[in-house]
Amino acid sequence: MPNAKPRQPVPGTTIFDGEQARKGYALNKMCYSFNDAANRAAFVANEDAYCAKYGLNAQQREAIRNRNVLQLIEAGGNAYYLAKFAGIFGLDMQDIGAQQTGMTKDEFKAKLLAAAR
Amino acid sequence: MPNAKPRQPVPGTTIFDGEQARKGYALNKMCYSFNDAANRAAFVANEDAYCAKYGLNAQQREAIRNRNVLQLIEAGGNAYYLAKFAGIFGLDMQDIGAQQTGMTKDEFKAKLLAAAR
Amino acid sequence: MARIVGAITTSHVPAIGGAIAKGLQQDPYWKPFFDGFPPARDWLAKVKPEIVVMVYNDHGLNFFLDKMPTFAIGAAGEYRNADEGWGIPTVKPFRGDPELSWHIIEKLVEDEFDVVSCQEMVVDHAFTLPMALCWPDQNWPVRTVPVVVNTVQAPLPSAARCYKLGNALARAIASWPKDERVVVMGTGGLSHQLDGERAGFINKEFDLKFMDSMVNDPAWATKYSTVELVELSGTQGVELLNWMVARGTLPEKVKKQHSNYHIPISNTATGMMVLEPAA
Amino acid sequence: MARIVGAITTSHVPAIGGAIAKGLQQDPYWKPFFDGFPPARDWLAKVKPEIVVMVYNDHGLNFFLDKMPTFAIGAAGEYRNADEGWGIPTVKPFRGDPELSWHIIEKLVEDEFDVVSCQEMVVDHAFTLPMALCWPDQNWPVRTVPVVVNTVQAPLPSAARCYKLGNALARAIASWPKDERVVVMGTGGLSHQLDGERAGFINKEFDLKFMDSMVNDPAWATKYSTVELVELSGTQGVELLNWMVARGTLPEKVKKQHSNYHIPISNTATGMMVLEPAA
Ligand SMILES: [Fe+3]
Ligand SMILES: [Fe+3]
Repeated sequence: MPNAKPRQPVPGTTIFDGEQARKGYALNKMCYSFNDAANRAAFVANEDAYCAKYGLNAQQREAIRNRNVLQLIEAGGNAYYLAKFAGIFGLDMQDIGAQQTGMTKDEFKAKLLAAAR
Repeated sequence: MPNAKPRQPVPGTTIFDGEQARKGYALNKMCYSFNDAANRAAFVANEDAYCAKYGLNAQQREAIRNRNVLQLIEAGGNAYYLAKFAGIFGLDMQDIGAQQTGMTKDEFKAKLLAAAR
Repeated sequence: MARIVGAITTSHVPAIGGAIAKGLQQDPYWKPFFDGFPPARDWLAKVKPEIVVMVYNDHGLNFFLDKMPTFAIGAAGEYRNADEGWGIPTVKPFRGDPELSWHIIEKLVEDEFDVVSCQEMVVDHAFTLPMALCWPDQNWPVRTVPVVVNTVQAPLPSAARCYKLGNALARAIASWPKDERVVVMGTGGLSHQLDGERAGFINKEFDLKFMDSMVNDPAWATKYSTVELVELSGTQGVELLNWMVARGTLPEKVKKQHSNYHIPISNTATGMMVLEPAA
Repeated sequence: MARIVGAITTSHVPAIGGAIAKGLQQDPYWKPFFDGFPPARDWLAKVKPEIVVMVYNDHGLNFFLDKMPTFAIGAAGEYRNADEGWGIPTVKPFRGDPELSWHIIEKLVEDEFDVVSCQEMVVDHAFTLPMALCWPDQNWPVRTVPVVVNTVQAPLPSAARCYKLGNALARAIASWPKDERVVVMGTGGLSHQLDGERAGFINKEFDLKFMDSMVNDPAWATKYSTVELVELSGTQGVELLNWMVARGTLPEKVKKQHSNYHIPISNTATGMMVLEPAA
């Protein structure tokens, strides 16, 4: 029974596999475009038009509107591409971590420090 | 003596290896752009400007000017990309073959037919 | 369990596209080539594949030398043809099968094939012409999975590696849980050379031996290095690596349903074969 | 004959670039991390490499999901850094060594590694930061060969395959006729996870065991699948695959010249090691 393995066996974790990659292609392609400063500016100038240009679906559009990382992952986003979206708002990885875990940034930092013990 | 093997052991043949690929990168990149009809038109409209945009060296520029396939190969061109350059002038593979072998097209066709015997 | 019902191998010369567009199938120059295909179509009508795994080489349409894969697998929902620079008429898009593509990619990587996954891909004449030869109405009745092999930029994968890729593809397809029929196509060759003073090189003796090996001694060509294959079959004849992959998807014993060989179309010795697993 | 004089493995968190730009090396938050590098610089001053083979993963700068390689090798004359989306200051271009790159590509393909050759390539923080940590004046005294490993899009190459790639790289480098000294770097990890409810996951016990295995049991991590490695080290901790490649370029017996481990920088447990072939 090789298919008895769950596709996503790690709790709290979405491994970015083919299924996620298919779901998130448009979203990740948009985020990939944010490597270029001119594209980041175009997004900021007209978010709706920019999302429409990349053909985001309603779920992706909503997750982008909410700047909500868990929703973005649910919609197929990949952490490495999403990081470029977060960069537009000057969010660092600890802001992102706090948001996803429902902590304050200080709580999240404390959690990281605790791992050192 | 692993390096005693000649790099190009087949007579009358330039295998497109790393050395050729390095030599011909700009030339092949230009030819790759000819996949797009607008780029073919831009080349026809101003050949000098188009070659300059892709940074062709003097040898490559001269070979393009001469529409000379052996010179283009010598300058690092790859057959698959050069075919797109030949397409601009409506040349088919038998025209190309005749040019490279110093035959008329009819002689070249006769040579191909002879291989069937 | 998906099942490979057979393989079709064929040459893929761009000029064939022009001949199809102009309706030259019965023209004396073209007839000996096109006449190879009605038996393949009869066979396809009998085996009714749902899926074609298309093994071919890109000719500088989807890949350039900035990122040149050894092996690439398409994983898109649709594949479009595009202008390759000569104004060959483009054809209708091809349906993909992303689920099967990803299954194949997963199995190949597990099997230590270091493939490139392509979620977006345009396909050139090496993909479209064999489809048009098999289904002349161009209403493609199958879903497709493109498998692209580097025959453009040395170092090329060896014939042995290509044959093993075929073996691994067969394992991947056999483990696909859907009960579907798969035809593998391998396109390109046979002997021809477009470039250099040796342009126009054709080697009938080698081609016939190679086609015979497809039936009777499938690993025969693996004894040659890719440089030796260029010497024997020409700089573009080495596209026969795609045939090696397709042949590798079949068991050692096969039954030849049909074959055809004709010299020349354009600068090329054309060959085609229809092979089935032996019962 | 070229000779691998050792390997440096290190984490490559983007925030390090910001800290360098702001001169925070002595800041209490950053000091425990930056203090790992002076011994590596002393070692480099002693072994004087002419070449760095940089094994890393691209974070969506040079590669996108349209053409996602398992393994890619740079073959350019120069590699430039570029804006990754966050305004990390870019650094001076890096010199390539196309002759050595092509030699490596040829040997790897001969060894049945199906690599992508890249004649044009931008390099991201996973390449630039380790260089900046080793040569803070950013006057790069070496030529470079980038080796890119997919840690982004499953299926990832297994730890076993990555280790074997390292072995094959070592054979390729050993057969390079020039008498040059090569340092292999492997960047990324150690345990961290940026995404999901498990964001902030760190596994000190695993990291220390993994660093120990680099010295005493180099194939240890090959017993884990990539999904198990994600479970043990986080979705980005799996970047330790790059360490496996680097370690695979060294003989079984090595001497540890130096190591450092610190939690956390940004969300990451950072590790670094300097390893030499045992005499
Ligand atoms: Fe071809
Ligand atoms: Fe990273």
